[in-house]
Amino acid sequence: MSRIPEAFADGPAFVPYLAAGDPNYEDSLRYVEALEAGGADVIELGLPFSEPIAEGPTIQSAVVRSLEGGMTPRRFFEFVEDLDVSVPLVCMTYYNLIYQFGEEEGPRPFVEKAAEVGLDGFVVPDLPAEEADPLRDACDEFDLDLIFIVAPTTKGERLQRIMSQVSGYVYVQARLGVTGAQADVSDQTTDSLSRLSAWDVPKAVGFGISSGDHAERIVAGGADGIIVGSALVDIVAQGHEAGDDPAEIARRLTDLSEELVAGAGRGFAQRVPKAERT
Amino acid sequence: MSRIPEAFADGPAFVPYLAAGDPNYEDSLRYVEALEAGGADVIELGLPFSEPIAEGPTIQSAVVRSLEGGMTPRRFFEFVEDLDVSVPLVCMTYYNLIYQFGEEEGPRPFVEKAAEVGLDGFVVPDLPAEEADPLRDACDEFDLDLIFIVAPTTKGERLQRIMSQVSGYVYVQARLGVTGAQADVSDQTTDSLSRLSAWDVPKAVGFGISSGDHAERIVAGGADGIIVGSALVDIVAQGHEAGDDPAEIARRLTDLSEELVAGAGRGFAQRVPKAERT
Amino acid sequence: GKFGEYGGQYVPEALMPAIEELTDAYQRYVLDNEDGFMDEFRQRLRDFGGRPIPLQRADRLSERYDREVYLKREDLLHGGAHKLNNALGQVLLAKYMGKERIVAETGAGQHGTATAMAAAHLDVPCEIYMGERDINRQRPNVFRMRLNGSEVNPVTTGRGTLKEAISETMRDWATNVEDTHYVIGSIVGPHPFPAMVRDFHSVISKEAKRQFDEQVGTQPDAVLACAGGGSNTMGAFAAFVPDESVGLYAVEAGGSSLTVDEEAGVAPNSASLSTGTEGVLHGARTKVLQDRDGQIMESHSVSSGLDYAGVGPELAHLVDTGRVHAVNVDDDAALTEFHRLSQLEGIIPALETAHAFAFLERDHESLGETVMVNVSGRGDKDLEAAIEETAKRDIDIAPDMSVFQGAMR
Amino acid sequence: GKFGEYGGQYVPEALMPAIEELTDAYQRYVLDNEDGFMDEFRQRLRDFGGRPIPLQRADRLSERYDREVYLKREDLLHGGAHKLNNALGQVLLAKYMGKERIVAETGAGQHGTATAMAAAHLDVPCEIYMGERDINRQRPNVFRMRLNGSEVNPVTTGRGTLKEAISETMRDWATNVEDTHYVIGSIVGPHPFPAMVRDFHSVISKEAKRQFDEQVGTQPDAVLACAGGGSNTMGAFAAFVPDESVGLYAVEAGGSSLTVDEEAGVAPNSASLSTGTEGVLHGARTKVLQDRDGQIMESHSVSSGLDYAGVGPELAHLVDTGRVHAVNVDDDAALTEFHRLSQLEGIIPALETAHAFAFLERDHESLGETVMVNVSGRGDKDLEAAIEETAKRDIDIAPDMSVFQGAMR
Repeated sequence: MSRIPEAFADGPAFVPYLAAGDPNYEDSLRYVEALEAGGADVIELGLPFSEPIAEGPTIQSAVVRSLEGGMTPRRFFEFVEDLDVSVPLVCMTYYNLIYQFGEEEGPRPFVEKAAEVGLDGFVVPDLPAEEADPLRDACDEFDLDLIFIVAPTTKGERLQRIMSQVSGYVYVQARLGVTGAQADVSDQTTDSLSRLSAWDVPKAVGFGISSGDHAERIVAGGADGIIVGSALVDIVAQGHEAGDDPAEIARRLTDLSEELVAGAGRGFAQRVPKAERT
Repeated sequence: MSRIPEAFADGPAFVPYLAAGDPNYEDSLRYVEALEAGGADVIELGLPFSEPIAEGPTIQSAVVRSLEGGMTPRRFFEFVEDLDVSVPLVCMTYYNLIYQFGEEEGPRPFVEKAAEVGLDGFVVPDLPAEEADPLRDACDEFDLDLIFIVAPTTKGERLQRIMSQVSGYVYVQARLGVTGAQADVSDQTTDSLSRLSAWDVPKAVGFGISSGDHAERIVAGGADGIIVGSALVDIVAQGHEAGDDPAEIARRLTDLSEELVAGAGRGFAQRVPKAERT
Repeated sequence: GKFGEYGGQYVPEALMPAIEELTDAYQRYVLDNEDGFMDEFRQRLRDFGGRPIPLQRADRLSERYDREVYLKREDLLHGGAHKLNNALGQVLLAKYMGKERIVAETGAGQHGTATAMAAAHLDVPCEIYMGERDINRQRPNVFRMRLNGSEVNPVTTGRGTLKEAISETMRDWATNVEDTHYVIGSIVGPHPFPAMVRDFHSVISKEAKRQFDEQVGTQPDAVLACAGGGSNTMGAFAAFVPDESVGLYAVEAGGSSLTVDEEAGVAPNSASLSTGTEGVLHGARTKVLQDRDGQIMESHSVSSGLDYAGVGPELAHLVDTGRVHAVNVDDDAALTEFHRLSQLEGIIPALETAHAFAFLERDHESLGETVMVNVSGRGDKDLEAAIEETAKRDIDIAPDMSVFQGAMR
Repeated sequence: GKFGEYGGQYVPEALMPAIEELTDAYQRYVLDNEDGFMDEFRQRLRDFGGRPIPLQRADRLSERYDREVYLKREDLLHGGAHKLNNALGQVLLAKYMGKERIVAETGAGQHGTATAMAAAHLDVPCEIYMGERDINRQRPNVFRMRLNGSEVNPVTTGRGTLKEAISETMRDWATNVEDTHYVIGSIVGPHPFPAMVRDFHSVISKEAKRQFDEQVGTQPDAVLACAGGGSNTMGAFAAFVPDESVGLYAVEAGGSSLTVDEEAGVAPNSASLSTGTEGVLHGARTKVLQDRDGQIMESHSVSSGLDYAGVGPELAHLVDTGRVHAVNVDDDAALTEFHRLSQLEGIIPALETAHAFAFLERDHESLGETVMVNVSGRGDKDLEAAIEETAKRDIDIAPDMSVFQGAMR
């Protein structure tokens, strides 16, 4: 069993995302480490794919920067090994990179290597449950989690099918569309969380969370964790664009992380009384 | 009866052409008069039409210059009245200008006015014998000649039809195509003259005659006259383009006319013995 | 060879034997189907041209005008306009006549491209005369002619447009008349051209009549077609002429104004049927735009295919007898309907064709229950011109073109 | 939803319900003709699109290659390419499904213009995603989409071409999935798209089979079609697949070379079937041009319509099973045949289509007595590109373009 479940055991989990190698290998290591400093419970590390069909403009740009910086699957695994963090790490990437890795056909070589470098699980946005069996099997073999995304449109039989395959946590997509920071929290989130209440796997909500207030409301609404990507990637992009000192950029990442953790804590506090009322 | 037949009575006739009003009204008067000075027996005066479909580039350009100088059918008649020449004058123009003139429908008003200003006949390149009855009738009424063009392709019945309508002289088109100076004399000319030998109306050959030598060969071949347009128009165009003194241009016109007349005379001299041999 | 007072053969004597030869060939091959000429023509129109061409109910126009609007889709003919009907017929006829060379004039390039296609298809050398100004305005069509292997000869006389190109082609024909056929591009010129070109295009109305029978069950109350020289017009009308219950509307280019500038020799329109007077132009007596002396005026239209100072003699006659209604719409109205048809029906019409729709927009209430509009050509050739002309005007329904980076070319 | 190992549905979870809904609609409307969907589709293809499209004997090519060469003239379909078969089918299906909005991607603009026409015709709001670079390279097609009332959304990510436009359209669909249908432009993407798009295009080969029966009396020995994504290819093959005696040739763009530059991530060709490897792209497992890590490479072809790093999964499967021959020709060969077809047959083909003719030129001796080439589109859209690319090369049969005053644009 992976280390992910325990990351959700103790209050709401903060799950930040950064693209590995954005904007370059060295700085990116520092930025990922800054997330742990800010209170990350799990970190999603993006392995960039040339056709990121599920991403909005912010993460697309991060992917381009990382690829231009020479990121490859093999470099990615070195990156994971070079990272000085202790929280569980989830690899977020697209299926073709998993599928092509290694000599053997299928996802097994990639998963094996991931386990070897200490990764804890995967999120694969273009791999629906229907096509996931080979990856699920490999994850089971190497004891890694396979996280699935549940969209606002995921209901009924589909939801059952996904929830029967998920492990680690379920990625609750807060609204329709692609990744990207948003000002508001969607009603769709509440609906999704209530549909998912029958399963006891942790529910982490992502897509559009950009501030402590957002985090607070989402956790207050029942989320077991918050996933934050674009808002953090924006800090990297803007700092990089402005030519800021990487140490300063890392500090901003830590600051936003702390704000989000604090917000999530406030939200959790609002929820406890409800639980006590039952 | 018009004055044209007598112009052919006394040896080969020289029939030069200029576009009236090219490049302007005043100079054009002088140029036409220079043709008579050079020995013209009949002068063809072009009344410019906007769509001169039978003309080559040289005469097209003359037409454009004349139109731009303000030439109109009414101005043309004034031009004829202003001319100080005594040889017969033939108006060469397209049928639409003849047809549109005056209040009354049809060609009669134009012919009446032409007779009034002293013109002697017409050549209308876009009016075949089949469509010529109204103009033929008007010419008969006012005692003007209607000259027809006979092409190298005009044979048999068509030739009969044309020759039954022609008066003044027949314009023998030396080769297929449009007007324009040419270096060679076509074999088609000889063929045409021999087809026409059955009729005793004067045969004037035109299209492509540009030198005394041409004129000589054509008259030697049996022509009763030579029609020269483009070679003379070229003198006007080049002189005008170069900004030469109009008096000098007029002199060149007279010179070329004299060369052509002399050539025609030489040709005629070669022909007389033949006649005596019969 | 006459339509009432109109028509005839006003050409240089050198051309008369060729015209007599053509008249004879027209009688034998076209009218009498000698050697199966018409059978081969029809088969090639089918396989190469794409006939039959649909008669389409225009659902959204029918709703807009509260009557049944049908489109005769000549824009779907190979080359993108009705022009191929005639070009293919004449090039094939030239082969039957043993001619070894084709010449043609073109204005906007539509007839030139159709002739070049037909000449390539039938393996006959072809030269196209085109005004130099038109050459540089209509690059895509020049490309197409050259790609099809035709020579394109620039005409530099005059304003360098269609009128001059016709004159120049006649000159070539007069020079090379023995081995050359002149593929004239409309129902103009000396007899037998107006009748022959009409016959080649009459497939439009013959097909439409049959399609109305089969698809609709009734014949149209009105047929609308734009009219420049008038070849698509007579093609769309021909089979309906005997049926007096079908109203025939020849929609001319009103340009920017119906008034003329005699001094400058310019008519800012191409409405020869509506405003022209009897005259002789390019071999035929017909209605022409001319000044009081008989000089031909420069015509104008936003649509270069309608931009001609004359019109087919048969149309002039049918207008005089009252069988055909000569109407006109101006540049602005035509541009507006260019946009409307594109948006409502997903068919970008030629600017020529848009004139017919502008008349429909204006006068539909008087046109009866069922209206056919001849979609004489597609608008791909007009994209740049239409966008440019639209930008000069305030046309409400026109789309914004700011999607491009930077300025328009 | 699989073709052997290929196909599947590799899409974001948010799209899965829409894809399930579409799969259901495909079954009911397309396969079972519920509510007469297919009847209406066929009628609109006839009246609006111009079907049936001719099967034409190419006389001069037949002589050149000493065998019977037939052309399936999809270039005559409304819009100038086969693309309307699919666009009209999908937009109509979207209406039957109650969708209120259409999105589509386009590369060179052919699918975008077809979708825009269909959307105008059927009165459905439409937005087209197009790479910014393509927008500025393919102005006429952008004009056409805008004229038909579609929005054109520039895609600025990546190289700004088709691959990025597809990704961006998927993002829009993922955002607006409840009221929006994504009209994908080829036999690519997640199931049911590859099967559905094939079915809409299969009218090409169904018609051709019937026409061979009626006009020729035999079926072809070989069918040639160019292959980018592969929609015209599968359309031309579909009805012939069961008949093993008909050789099927998918002619890919060999570009400038079949070798790849892994370092730069560039394949100077678009020959996914010939040189690609199994991978997952744009929702399906298929053959793709990718580097050893699985990153998709930039493809290349002189013909922008073939310039795609993937190919339809069904074609990948049929090539693996040996039923379809994957062949390819390079840019130079395609350009040469672009000129030859224009000159010999009077048909200016799309540069895509010219690839099929280049294979015919090269390998005709092995193709049997009777060959059909699918003329997938006309070349009007390619004039500027073809002239420009020709000028860079030494192509003997290309015409001289010096007729224009001054320099080429």
